[in-house]
Amino acid sequence: MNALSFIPLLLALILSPLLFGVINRTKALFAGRRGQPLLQTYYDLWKLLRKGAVYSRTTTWIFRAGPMVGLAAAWVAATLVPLGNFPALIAFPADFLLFAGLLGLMRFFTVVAALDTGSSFEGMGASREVFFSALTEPALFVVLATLARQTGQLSLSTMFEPVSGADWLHGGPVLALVIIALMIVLLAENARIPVDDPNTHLELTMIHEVMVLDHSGPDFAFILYAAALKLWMLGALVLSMVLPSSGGNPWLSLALVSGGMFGLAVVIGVIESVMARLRLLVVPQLLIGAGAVATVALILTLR
Amino acid sequence: MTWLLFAMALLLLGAMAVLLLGRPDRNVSWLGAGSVVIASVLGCVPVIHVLSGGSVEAVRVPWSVPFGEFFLELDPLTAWFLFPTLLVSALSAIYGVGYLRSWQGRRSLGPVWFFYCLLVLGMMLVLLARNAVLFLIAWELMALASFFLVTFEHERESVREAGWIYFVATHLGTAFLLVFFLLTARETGSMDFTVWAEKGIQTRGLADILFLLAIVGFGTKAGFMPFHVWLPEAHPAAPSHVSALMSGVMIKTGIYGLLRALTFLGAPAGAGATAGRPPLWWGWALIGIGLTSGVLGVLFALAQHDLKRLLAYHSVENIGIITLGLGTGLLGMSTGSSMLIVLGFGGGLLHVVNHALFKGLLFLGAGAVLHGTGTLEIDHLGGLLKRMPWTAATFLIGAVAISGLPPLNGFVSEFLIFLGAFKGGVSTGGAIAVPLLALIAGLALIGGLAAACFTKAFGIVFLGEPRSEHVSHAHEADWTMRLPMLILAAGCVLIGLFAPVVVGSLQAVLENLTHLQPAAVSENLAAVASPLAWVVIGTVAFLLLLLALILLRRGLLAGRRVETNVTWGCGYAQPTARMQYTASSFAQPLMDLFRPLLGTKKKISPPRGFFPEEAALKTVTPDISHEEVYRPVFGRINEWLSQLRWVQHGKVQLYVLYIAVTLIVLLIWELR
Amino acid sequence: MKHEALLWLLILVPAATGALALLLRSVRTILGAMCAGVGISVALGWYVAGKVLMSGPVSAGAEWLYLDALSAYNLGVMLLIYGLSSAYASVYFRVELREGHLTLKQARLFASLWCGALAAMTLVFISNNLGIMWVGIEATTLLTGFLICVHVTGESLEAMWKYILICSVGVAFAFMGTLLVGASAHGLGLRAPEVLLWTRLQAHAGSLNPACLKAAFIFLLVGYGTKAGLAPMHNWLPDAHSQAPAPVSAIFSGFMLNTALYCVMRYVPIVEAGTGNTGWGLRLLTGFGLISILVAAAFILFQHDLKRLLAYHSVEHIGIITLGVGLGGLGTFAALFHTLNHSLCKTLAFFAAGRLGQMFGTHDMRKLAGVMRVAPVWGMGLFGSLLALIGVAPFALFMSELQMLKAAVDKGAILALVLFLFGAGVVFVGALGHAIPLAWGKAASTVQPARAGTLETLLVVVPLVFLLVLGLWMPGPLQTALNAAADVIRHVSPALAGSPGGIMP
Amino acid sequence: MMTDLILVLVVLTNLKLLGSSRLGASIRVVAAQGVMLGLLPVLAHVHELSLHFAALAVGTVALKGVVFPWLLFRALREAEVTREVEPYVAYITSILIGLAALAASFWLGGRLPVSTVEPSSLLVPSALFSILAGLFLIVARKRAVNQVLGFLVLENGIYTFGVGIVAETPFLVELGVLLDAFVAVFVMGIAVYHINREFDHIEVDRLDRLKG
Repeated sequence: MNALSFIPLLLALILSPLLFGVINRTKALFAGRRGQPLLQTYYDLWKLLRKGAVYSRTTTWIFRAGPMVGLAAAWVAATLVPLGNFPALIAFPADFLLFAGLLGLMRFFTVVAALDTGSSFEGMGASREVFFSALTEPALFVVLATLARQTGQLSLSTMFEPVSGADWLHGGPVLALVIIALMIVLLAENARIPVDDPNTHLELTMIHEVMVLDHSGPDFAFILYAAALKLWMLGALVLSMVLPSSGGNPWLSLALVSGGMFGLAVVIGVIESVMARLRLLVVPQLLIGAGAVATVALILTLR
Repeated sequence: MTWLLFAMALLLLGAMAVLLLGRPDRNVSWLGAGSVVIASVLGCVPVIHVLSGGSVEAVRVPWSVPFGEFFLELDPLTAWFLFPTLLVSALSAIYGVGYLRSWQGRRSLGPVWFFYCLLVLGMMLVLLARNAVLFLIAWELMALASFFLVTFEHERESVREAGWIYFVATHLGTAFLLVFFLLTARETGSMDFTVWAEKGIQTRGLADILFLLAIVGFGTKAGFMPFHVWLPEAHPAAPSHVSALMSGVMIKTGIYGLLRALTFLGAPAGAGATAGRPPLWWGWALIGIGLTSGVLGVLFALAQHDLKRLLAYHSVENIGIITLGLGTGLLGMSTGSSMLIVLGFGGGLLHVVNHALFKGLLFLGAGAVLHGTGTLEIDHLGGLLKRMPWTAATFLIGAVAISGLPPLNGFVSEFLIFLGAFKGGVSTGGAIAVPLLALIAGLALIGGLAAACFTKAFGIVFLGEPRSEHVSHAHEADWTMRLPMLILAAGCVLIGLFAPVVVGSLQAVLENLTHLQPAAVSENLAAVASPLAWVVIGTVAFLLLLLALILLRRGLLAGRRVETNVTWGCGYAQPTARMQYTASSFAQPLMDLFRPLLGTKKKISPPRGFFPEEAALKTVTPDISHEEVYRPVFGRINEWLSQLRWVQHGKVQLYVLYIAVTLIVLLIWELR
Repeated sequence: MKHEALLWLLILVPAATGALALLLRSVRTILGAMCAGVGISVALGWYVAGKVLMSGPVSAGAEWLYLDALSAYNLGVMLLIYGLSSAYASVYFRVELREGHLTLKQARLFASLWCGALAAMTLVFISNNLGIMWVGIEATTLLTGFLICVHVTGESLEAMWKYILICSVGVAFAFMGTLLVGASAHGLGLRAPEVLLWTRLQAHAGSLNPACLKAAFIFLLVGYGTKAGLAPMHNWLPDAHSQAPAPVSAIFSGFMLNTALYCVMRYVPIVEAGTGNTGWGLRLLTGFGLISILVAAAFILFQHDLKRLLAYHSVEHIGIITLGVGLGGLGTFAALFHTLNHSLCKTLAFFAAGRLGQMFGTHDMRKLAGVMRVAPVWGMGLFGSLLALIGVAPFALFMSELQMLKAAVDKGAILALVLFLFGAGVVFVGALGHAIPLAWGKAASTVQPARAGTLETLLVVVPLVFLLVLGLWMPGPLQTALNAAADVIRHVSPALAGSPGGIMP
Repeated sequence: MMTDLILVLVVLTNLKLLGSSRLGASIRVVAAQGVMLGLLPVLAHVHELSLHFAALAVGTVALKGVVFPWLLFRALREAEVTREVEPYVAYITSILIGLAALAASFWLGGRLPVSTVEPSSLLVPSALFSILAGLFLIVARKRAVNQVLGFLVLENGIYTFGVGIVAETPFLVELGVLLDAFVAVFVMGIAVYHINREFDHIEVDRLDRLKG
């Protein structure tokens, strides 16, 4: 591995919080507001890290462990994710299993931490979280299987290489479907509209936000940062497929990816501005739909 | 081998001793447990020797029973299953000492330890036997002993019912095995497993029939859907250390039997030559069974309100996962792809061990909860972590492991199966790819649901506020019960951390099972060991980062104001325990989604009036195959046979008439 | 030679004891004398049987008495059962006496009939003349008829009436069959006294008249089958068993049925040879065996009376034995082995049922529950024997049934295999459903537990251990004995006889 | 010649039994049948009349002709019944069935290649017919006495058969038969007596407490 292979990791670690800023800006613009500064997330993190913490008497060490496990897992996962032309720091056959596993671990501990508070709201959020993730998990794996079949590769870095026009020519529909499915997975996993609304603070409607209600101070900072990383990672996967290949020129590709990521953030922002959050009962249909789309893609690869 | 013989002799002696000694109970417990532990230690010596590439050991003693021969053999396959058996047996035995203490005085503990020793002995014999008659005897001994253990608390109606269902199921399964063995014996003209393995079954049609017989016969013991009905009944009924033993290792004898059977059906021998290759549909069948058992198993687990019932259904799920591995391996056999064979069988075999570890751990944990609180109703528990920290910690490890999450052992075995499925699914054509891709999607779903189920189990039982009085007087288990849980938890972690090494240890058993060239096996194992090495690196990195974060957090919070308060409840000053989310409400969304599959019955009495006095919601999820398959079938047979009642309705004239008619009909028929 | 004397003694001793019992004045002495007499004949019988099994057949009284491996084996088992049952009878009736249910008259009646029945059954086994053999069966029927109603009640009378009537009809058929066998030998130039000697017929079996022989065998099968309790001629059996006192039920199931079945076995080689070894007779046996198994299974499912349940188990197991003989080859061996196992097991079961019945005052399994707690020893006896009866390993019955299945598979009799397994499965489900509550259910509070004495404990433990040992290890002598006996039925020439080649793989 | 005559008479008596409702009459008919059968061997073996046959004849006549009727009449007196009330099968039907059975017996007799001492084509069929008739009486009648009679007729049939092929059946066995028949009837008589005392009726169809 050379110096370049650290780029995706570094970008992820440094730039991921910026995504929230961009998204919020976009939404603000749509709403005709000035909106919060782009770097708001960084300010928040900094502020939270300097604060003390309040804990519920009900909670135990699980509650405190949750955020840290989540962040650690996110960090390790970040080393597996390629970015555009940059392969990931670590790449090995079926590394996506570890990737998915780490995200799962993150979720597991977020959920138990939420249950640790004994609050009905957080229980509700936890319940929904596991519900939706149980549905996104197969979708994600079918997507992976499709790509693996399409590219004959078994590592994120090689499966999600930028696609050339040729690929679009001979596998266009497959790629399109995969991207759609993956996009839905991304929105669901990161609790964005149309699955979840990170802005409202009406607990009953929320999933991710409500699970972390009781966290405060550094713990909450960890959570926030981990969430940003997760968004970045899945984003990076989607992006890597849509980006055109940049004949090996590092600077060009650097520009491409950083531009691309924020483009993606803008897209998300747009989606959130133009769409409303789906009713909870409809969400499963959306997620199963994602799985179905992915399956169609898979079947296309089978013929 | 001598070690093993010693071990078995010791078990027999121990059994007799506890039976004769009878009282005082305390010593009986120690005597029984002691003999099991020592026997296991003795037994482990040759097992490890064989697994580490030592030569296969055998002992043949003539046995004065028609067609019987006391023929034991310790080959790697046997050793692979024997290891977890011995380990879990010993640990459960230690646990049992503490667990059974509450019955001291109320009940003579002699019998329970007697049958415990016999059960362990039976399992050892089943794994070692190479003579059909000996195998069957051991198989039945195992069933009988476990039956008496399941019915330990026979004062309770439900326990008696469970015992009945269990014994009936296992015995009917044995009926299929009898036919399987006898047909094979007829074909090969011998009762000797080694001969069977050499000759194999050449006629295809017969092999297919035998395959099906083996699936039903061994599948009943292993708990394939829909032959699993006895599991959710028997495991909750049995004392927890017995549940751990049964669920952890006894049901694996079914898997072992299936593998052994495959070696007779000329399947593994044909991995190289096209001649003895199994037909594709065998692999399809196993993967189908695996998916059904896995998905339905975890769904029903999610629907349960009783902790041990939930765990029992998870055994069905994990047996499903193991079967997926075997199915992948069989597909490999059919296509002669050593990669699929190694990864499939390897993953399945490894999951056998892993499941033994974490399911044993979880059942022991459940036992500790029952022991401490006196209930297993998940919705009556909560906040136990504060009162039972050790149990909670180990249970958490078990929960993460069974959800197949890194860095623990569950992830490793599923990694193998997934990898095999991906490699196969990527490279090959439809006939192979389709089942493998289905496997991928299914296993992913299973994983997600399992995580959901165990966040529920752990979260509701151990976290939050106590939901009932039961918890208030809860107490942590004593060391005899804690130690085994700790050891098992350590096992889960270690296998996770030393995954590549562990995978390497599959070499011997895979060669023995699949008759592949050692080279073929080792290179495929190497091909999976290297990614696992990366996984381990990632794991280590994860742990280091975690440590760093812990230090960071401590540093940050040092000297700052860290206050404690009640959980923020949107304005409720005092959130009562009643307001918490319950297991049922936690699982409700998934349950609603899968209602068609589960057939959950709801009984709702909604709140009425302005000041509702009371409201209630009750959901029960009866086992689908029990309700839809067995009950109707048994009922049908029953009423069909009761048509015969009139035959014996008291009139002597009629009886004489039967005789006369029989005579005349026969005469006319035979002399016509 | 002295075997002659012994053979005569075998009949005389019990007969004499029976007569003696009528003269004695106290119940205890009567029971004592009875046990003593039975004990002596057991000793004698085992000695002779042992001799025969070691060193070939013996005969006496101008060949009218004859003991070969088959009869010796059956005689041995019968005496074993009789010995156990007599010991048990003394226990059982002492209790009756204590509770004042037993008068001197009844005791005398019982003891004399009991010994008389023994004499009659012995006659069946040691007589070479098929006619005399038949006389023995008939005598058994009539003597045991009264044993059913030692206590005269409506039910016991009804049972006795049905038993006498049905069995007399059956036995009459058996005689018809015997005559036909004689007729089939017409023209062989056998002198009148010889014509019914089994050994003679056996020697000339090849040249008997087939059609006549077939008719004869049908009559014999239906006739003796009635006595043996083969469905559909079994209907007297549950009534008689449920009404007779426990010791009597024990010998009914324990060996009277097998005695009748033995008579059928006697004819099998002759009929097979006479009908040109086409397996004609064996097919009939297989059919009756399967029907009995299935019918018994049906009735076991919905049975409430413990002793009736056991009776239907007898029907099932007699069916299994018949099936084994019908399968031939290894099946014959297994059938004879099963005879021993079943007799032991069923005797124990009836012992337990009897004592528990005395404690609970009923045989209704809806009231008879939790025996393991009320009376651990007898409870264990009952539960253990029930488990053994439904074929749970490692009891011996599992072994013999396993061998029988192997015989069926090797013979390719798949239909028989399937039906057998189905029947056995139904029996298992049904009987286990009865056995579990019986053992552990909630016992009525009115029942007073009774401590079991040493003798009673022995009566439970010995048979159980026996069954267990036989299930895990078959002694060499037993195996040779079984082979020798089986060879008589399989009609293997003396050269081969007794060689283990018959069954070992 | 004489044999045939007797056999025909036996057949007729059987039919009479099927048709009669009076128990007393039935008993007498059976007695008569017994006497005839007692004479049968003598007549069958006129040429080589031996002590054996004489004894057999005497014994038979004594038992079947005297003792059994006496026992049965005693039982009747005990039970104070004189007639069979509404049997399962009406008398006319019984006779028709009897005729059918007769035909069947002839068919079967033809099938059975039994060579009788005195070649009488009637012997085997009439024997079989007696057996069937006896069975029919047991099955179709309600009074215990009638069933004893049925059993006797059945025994008579077998006896007839035995006599027919007497050359092959040793003397001892025949005595055994007689003895058994005697004891059987004796036992049944006692049973009837007991039953009557216990239930004050001897209607067998009401003995159906034990079932299932």
